Amino acid sequence: MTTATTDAATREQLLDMQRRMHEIRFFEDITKDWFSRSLVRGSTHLGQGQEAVSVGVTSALREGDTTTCTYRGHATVLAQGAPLDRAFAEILGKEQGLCGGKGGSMHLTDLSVGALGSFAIVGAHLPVSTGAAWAAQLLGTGAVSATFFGDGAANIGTFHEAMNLAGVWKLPVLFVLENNLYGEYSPIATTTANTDLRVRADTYGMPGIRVDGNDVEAVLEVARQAVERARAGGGPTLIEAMTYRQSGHSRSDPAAYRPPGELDEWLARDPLLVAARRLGELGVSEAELDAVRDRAQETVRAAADRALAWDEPAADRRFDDVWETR
Amino acid sequence: MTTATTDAATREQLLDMQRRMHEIRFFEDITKDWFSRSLVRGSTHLGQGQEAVSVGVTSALREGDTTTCTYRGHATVLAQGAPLDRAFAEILGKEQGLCGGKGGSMHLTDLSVGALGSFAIVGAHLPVSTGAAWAAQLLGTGAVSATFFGDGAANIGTFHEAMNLAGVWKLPVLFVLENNLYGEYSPIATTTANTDLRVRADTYGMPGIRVDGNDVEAVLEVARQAVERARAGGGPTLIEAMTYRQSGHSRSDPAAYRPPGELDEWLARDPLLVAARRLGELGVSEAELDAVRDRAQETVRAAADRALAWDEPAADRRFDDVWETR
Amino acid sequence: MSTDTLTPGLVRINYRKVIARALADELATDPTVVFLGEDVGVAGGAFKATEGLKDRFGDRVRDTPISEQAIVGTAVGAALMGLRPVAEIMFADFAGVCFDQIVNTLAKYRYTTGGQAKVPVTIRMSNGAGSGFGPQHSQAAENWFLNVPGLKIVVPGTVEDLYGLLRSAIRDNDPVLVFEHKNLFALKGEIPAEPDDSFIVPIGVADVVRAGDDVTVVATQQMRHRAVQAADLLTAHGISAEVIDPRTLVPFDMETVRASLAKTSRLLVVQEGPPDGGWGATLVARTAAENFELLDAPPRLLACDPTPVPYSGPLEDAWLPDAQRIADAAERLVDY
Amino acid sequence: MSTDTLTPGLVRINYRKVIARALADELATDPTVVFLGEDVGVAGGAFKATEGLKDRFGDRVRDTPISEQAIVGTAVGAALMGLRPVAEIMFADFAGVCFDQIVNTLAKYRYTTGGQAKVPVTIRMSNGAGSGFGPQHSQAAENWFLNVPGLKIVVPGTVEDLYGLLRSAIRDNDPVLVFEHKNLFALKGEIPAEPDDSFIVPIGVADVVRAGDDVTVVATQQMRHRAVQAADLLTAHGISAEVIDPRTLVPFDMETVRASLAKTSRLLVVQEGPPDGGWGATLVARTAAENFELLDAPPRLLACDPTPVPYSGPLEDAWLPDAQRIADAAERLVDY
Ligand SMILES: Cc1ncc(C[n+]2csc(CCOP(=O)(O)OP(=O)(O)O)c2C)c(N)n1
Ligand SMILES: Cc1ncc(C[n+]2csc(CCOP(=O)(O)OP(=O)(O)O)c2C)c(N)n1
Ligand SMILES: [Mg+2]
Ligand SMILES: [Mg+2]
Repeated sequence: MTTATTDAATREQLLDMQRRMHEIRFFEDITKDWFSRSLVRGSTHLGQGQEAVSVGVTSALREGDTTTCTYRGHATVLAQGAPLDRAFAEILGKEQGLCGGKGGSMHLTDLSVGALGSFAIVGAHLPVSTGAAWAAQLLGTGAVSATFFGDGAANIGTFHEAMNLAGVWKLPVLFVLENNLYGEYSPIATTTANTDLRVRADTYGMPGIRVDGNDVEAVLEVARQAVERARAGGGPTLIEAMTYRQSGHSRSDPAAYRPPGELDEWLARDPLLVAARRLGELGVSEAELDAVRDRAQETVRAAADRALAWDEPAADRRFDDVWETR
Repeated sequence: MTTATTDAATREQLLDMQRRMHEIRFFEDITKDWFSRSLVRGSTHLGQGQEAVSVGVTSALREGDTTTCTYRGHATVLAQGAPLDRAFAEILGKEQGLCGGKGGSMHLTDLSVGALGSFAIVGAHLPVSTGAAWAAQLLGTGAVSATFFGDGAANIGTFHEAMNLAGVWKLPVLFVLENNLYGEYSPIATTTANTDLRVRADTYGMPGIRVDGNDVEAVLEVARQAVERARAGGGPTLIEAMTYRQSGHSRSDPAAYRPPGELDEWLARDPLLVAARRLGELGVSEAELDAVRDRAQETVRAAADRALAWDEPAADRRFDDVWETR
Repeated sequence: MSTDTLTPGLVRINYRKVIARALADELATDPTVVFLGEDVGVAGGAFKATEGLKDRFGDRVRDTPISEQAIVGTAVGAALMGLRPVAEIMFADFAGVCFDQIVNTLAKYRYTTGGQAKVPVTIRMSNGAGSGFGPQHSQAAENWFLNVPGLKIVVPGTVEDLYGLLRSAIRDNDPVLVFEHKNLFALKGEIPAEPDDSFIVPIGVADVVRAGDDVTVVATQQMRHRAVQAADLLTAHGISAEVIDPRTLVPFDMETVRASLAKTSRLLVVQEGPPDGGWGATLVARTAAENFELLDAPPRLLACDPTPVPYSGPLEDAWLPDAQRIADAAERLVDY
Repeated sequence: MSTDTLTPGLVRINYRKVIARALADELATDPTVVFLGEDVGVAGGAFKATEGLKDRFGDRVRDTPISEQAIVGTAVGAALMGLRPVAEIMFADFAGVCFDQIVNTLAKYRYTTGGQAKVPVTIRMSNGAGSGFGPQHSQAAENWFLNVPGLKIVVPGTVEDLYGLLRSAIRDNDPVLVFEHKNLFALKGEIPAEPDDSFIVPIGVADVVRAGDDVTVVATQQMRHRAVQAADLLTAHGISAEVIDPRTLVPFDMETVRASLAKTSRLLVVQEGPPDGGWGATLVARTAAENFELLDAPPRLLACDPTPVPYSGPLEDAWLPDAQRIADAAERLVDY
């Protein structure tokens, strides 16, 4: 594991990352509540416990850089800068939702901030980020693409194809593997021949780095290095962030398959706690930390309230946006 | 490169393998001639120069073992024991063809000898061999599946999925990568991030062995080890056989993209020459070797003549074999 | 559909749970049946539709990596060696990922090999809209496979049909795609308490769900139930609708439809999914060509809108034809 | 089709070679156009249909690994960033391998994001039977995509249409699938010697290839040419057939067909590929529903047999409707 260095993030930056992690956590608390009360149909996939990966990586990005992510994508899309209220509204299927209510929880997208999309088909987004990176390379924009996916996704064909293509074309991509130890319910060792996923990077001619995915500073640091490499034309990097999904796979999953004690161990390493401890070392007081948290909660609640007040789309909006011209 | 040992094949076995390589070579000479004279429609893909891979690997198999291969599959299907005349007849689209003329050159199949199929979609057959191996594992037959594919196919999704599945289920599969340095026309380095394909085996938890694919004894030896491992429950092996496609990709390709001298170097290492030299060392006379070759030519010519004499299918045979019942 | 008082020898079970029963009955009957898919074993399936099978049948039930191409290809290979694999593709939308394996490998194997290969593979997939799963988890993907000879396609709309057709599919020597509509998961029905072959439903036979004289309404799965509701609405207007559930799309039971049209002379096909290229258009076209002289009104397809499936409730609800729209369309045909 | 004497300002070129011309003209016109695919660059394409582009346009033309999913996905990602990618899938049959990327990613991107995303991707694929390529290299795969809103689908049947529609496709802001029929590769036609926008063919506009009064024959690509031959045969029987080439399948130019039926009252659709789930059945169904009162005979679909494409010459020849069968079917409609 790479360890975080003091240089890697200033106190301010870490405080800011802590704020964003709190916002994402509260965002998903409310989402969870809505789903458990059947205020919303369909399914949702919470990433609580994994916030440091998205917040750390996107903190290494600059304007013009892009992300793609999965159905478990609230964190990435929010970390990349999508507005809380319109993200909530999308989950609620509201007209003001990021996607006008057409996509829902699994498809949060905000092109205006470079959040190119959340994908409900495992692995489908990896080549999309490859393509965004190809455009950056051709146009010489210096932009970098980060694509977030799970340990289970590492076994699907698109992973292989996108990694190889990015490797041979030396594309500016960060492949961010959020290794949370499980596919839906299957522990990684039952589905993956060699569970040391980082070594796969070798076969695609790129560096593979494993990092503590619950330590936002550590994630930021490896992401910065990968971004620098990518911008300099050095090609892609595989970042394997070790982390843990604190809830079940989706709304209906109690996660009974987890060995006893596992969750507790990881809760003790909750990214919010890790960052708080570090901030304490850097001289930030408990009171200051509480204030950050409370402000985040406030912000998120207000956003949720706005979203709840917005209208559902008129039924005939369903005909829009299929084709631009027809 | 693994070197061949004297123990690896008896003189008789090597002579027999040489005979089969000759037959395959002559088979493709005639096929090439038919296509160049437009006696046959569509396309064909010759594997001349690569015969030692199929002959070596199938010589390590026993009854009940199976193969799958590509559109460039004449060698594998014949080496596995399909009759020459009915293989010719299939290419000619005759009623007596292995597939009744429905498949053609790219689909030679003879289930009766365990040649499960030739596939025209790159990579599509790898999981089929995985499945045959799964059946063997479940039924406890001890059977082994060998699947032949190219260096280019190593970049497609099914390769990844099949290798990982075979690795994690410890299936008795030989993944035989015929590395002939090119996809259709693209040199491997232009399409493949890390051209050391053997190392991919690591990521799938299986051994990866590189072998001189033009040395039939060497191929037999590594195949035997892999087969033994597989039968004993040790799981799959990736065999990377380094070889060379002496003709172009398909009937219409003059292969102008090859650097000067490359073909000549490989012709000097033609598998028939390599085996002949070795047989000479083992005391087989020139005259004996010529006789093997001439008999092979005779056999193949007679088979071609039989095939040419057979009838084309009646047009309404096209309705058969879609469903068993309907 | 079933009544509230339980018939002796039968058990009441829902559409989701009957899946495990059908699978168990076939696994128990035929030792060559095997079952593979993502999280189908230890976890009992993403919808908990296959609970208990791993415990009972051990190695014959296998959890796979997230590798749909490998899942289908592995099923094909195992079938060639004498097994009868059932593969689960969790959502039918994911058939896109393994479309090549289904269409180019599985469907054509028998033909390409001139009849050498028998490939008794069953692929189970959950299809359909109405539950708020959004554009990539709600498709009526059965419409993707109609132009691909070599497959059989079944679309059970009741518990009894799902039980009986899934068992038929597994016994069939041809590849069969079984679409399980996830918006019917809670639907109840009755099946025998003990395995009983007389409850097997043959592939290729339609069900006349409700007899009628004025208009023939053909619909599957959730549309079948809405068609029955529409028939109730129509009764109030003095219109007698015959509702036919084909249950199998390939091969299609044209004879039952023809017999109905001989009475009604009017055809309304209600199809989930966009209109073009679906089984509804195919049925209308076949009817127009083969039974033109029976028709007193234009044969009509009522499908969903030509858009992806929207997520938001009001949009998705409007996208799916409801009983009122079905009744209106039928009434217009009768008034033609 | 073109004459033997060359019109001034035009060049004579075949269907295969016009592909590079159309691509070159768009690459030259618009610096955001890029082109990727297997062996399309240095080698000039598997069919030598893209020769010279790599030399002329350098990095904007890229050879890819054999990774169709990555090819399509990469095109989508590049499109999101402002490029206009053209992706080649060598044989349309291989669309099976990247079906998910086309159907679930590309087709739905705009919709799923509520109109945020514009995805001007063109996918070129060679389709069709008649050249002895066997079951996995001969399919009319355009029929796989009809039930997928969000795509446009063009099926040019002449050199001029291929040139004009391919250029339109690249300029279009929606995803367009362009099917190039490989059995037409040798067909000759005339296009402008210099790029000329007046030769661009709009998407969604049918072509009345031959005017007639007695029966409307709708056909694309090689079937269009056979339909014209059939029209010649019919003339000898005193039957005047109108031949319409829709050229675009989605969106479909119903208006041109309707106008023709207003004259002829008889519809014959000739479609390559198996009958079910294809554009032919869709057109027959739409016609039956929308133009029932115009019809004096059952609208008829003449398709290939419901089987995969067989390899052997006599089988494949019989599988594809020829001019005689088309003429016979048209005559039966006129005699109805
Ligand atoms: C192609 C495809 N197959 C299966 C699924 C169903 N599915 C959704 S999430 C998931 C598990 C993914 O695991 P992982 O990649 O580790 O990501 P995580 O959910 O743990 O974040 C599966 C199998 C899907 N959405 N797409
Ligand atoms: C999915 C798919 N993509 C592309 C092709 C076209 N194609 C046929 S052979 C070939 C090259 C394969 O190269 P390799 O795997 O090295 O095998 P080789 O032909 O050298 O034996 C390609 C691209 C195909 N048949 N299937
Ligand atoms: Mg995971
Ligand atoms: Mg090769």
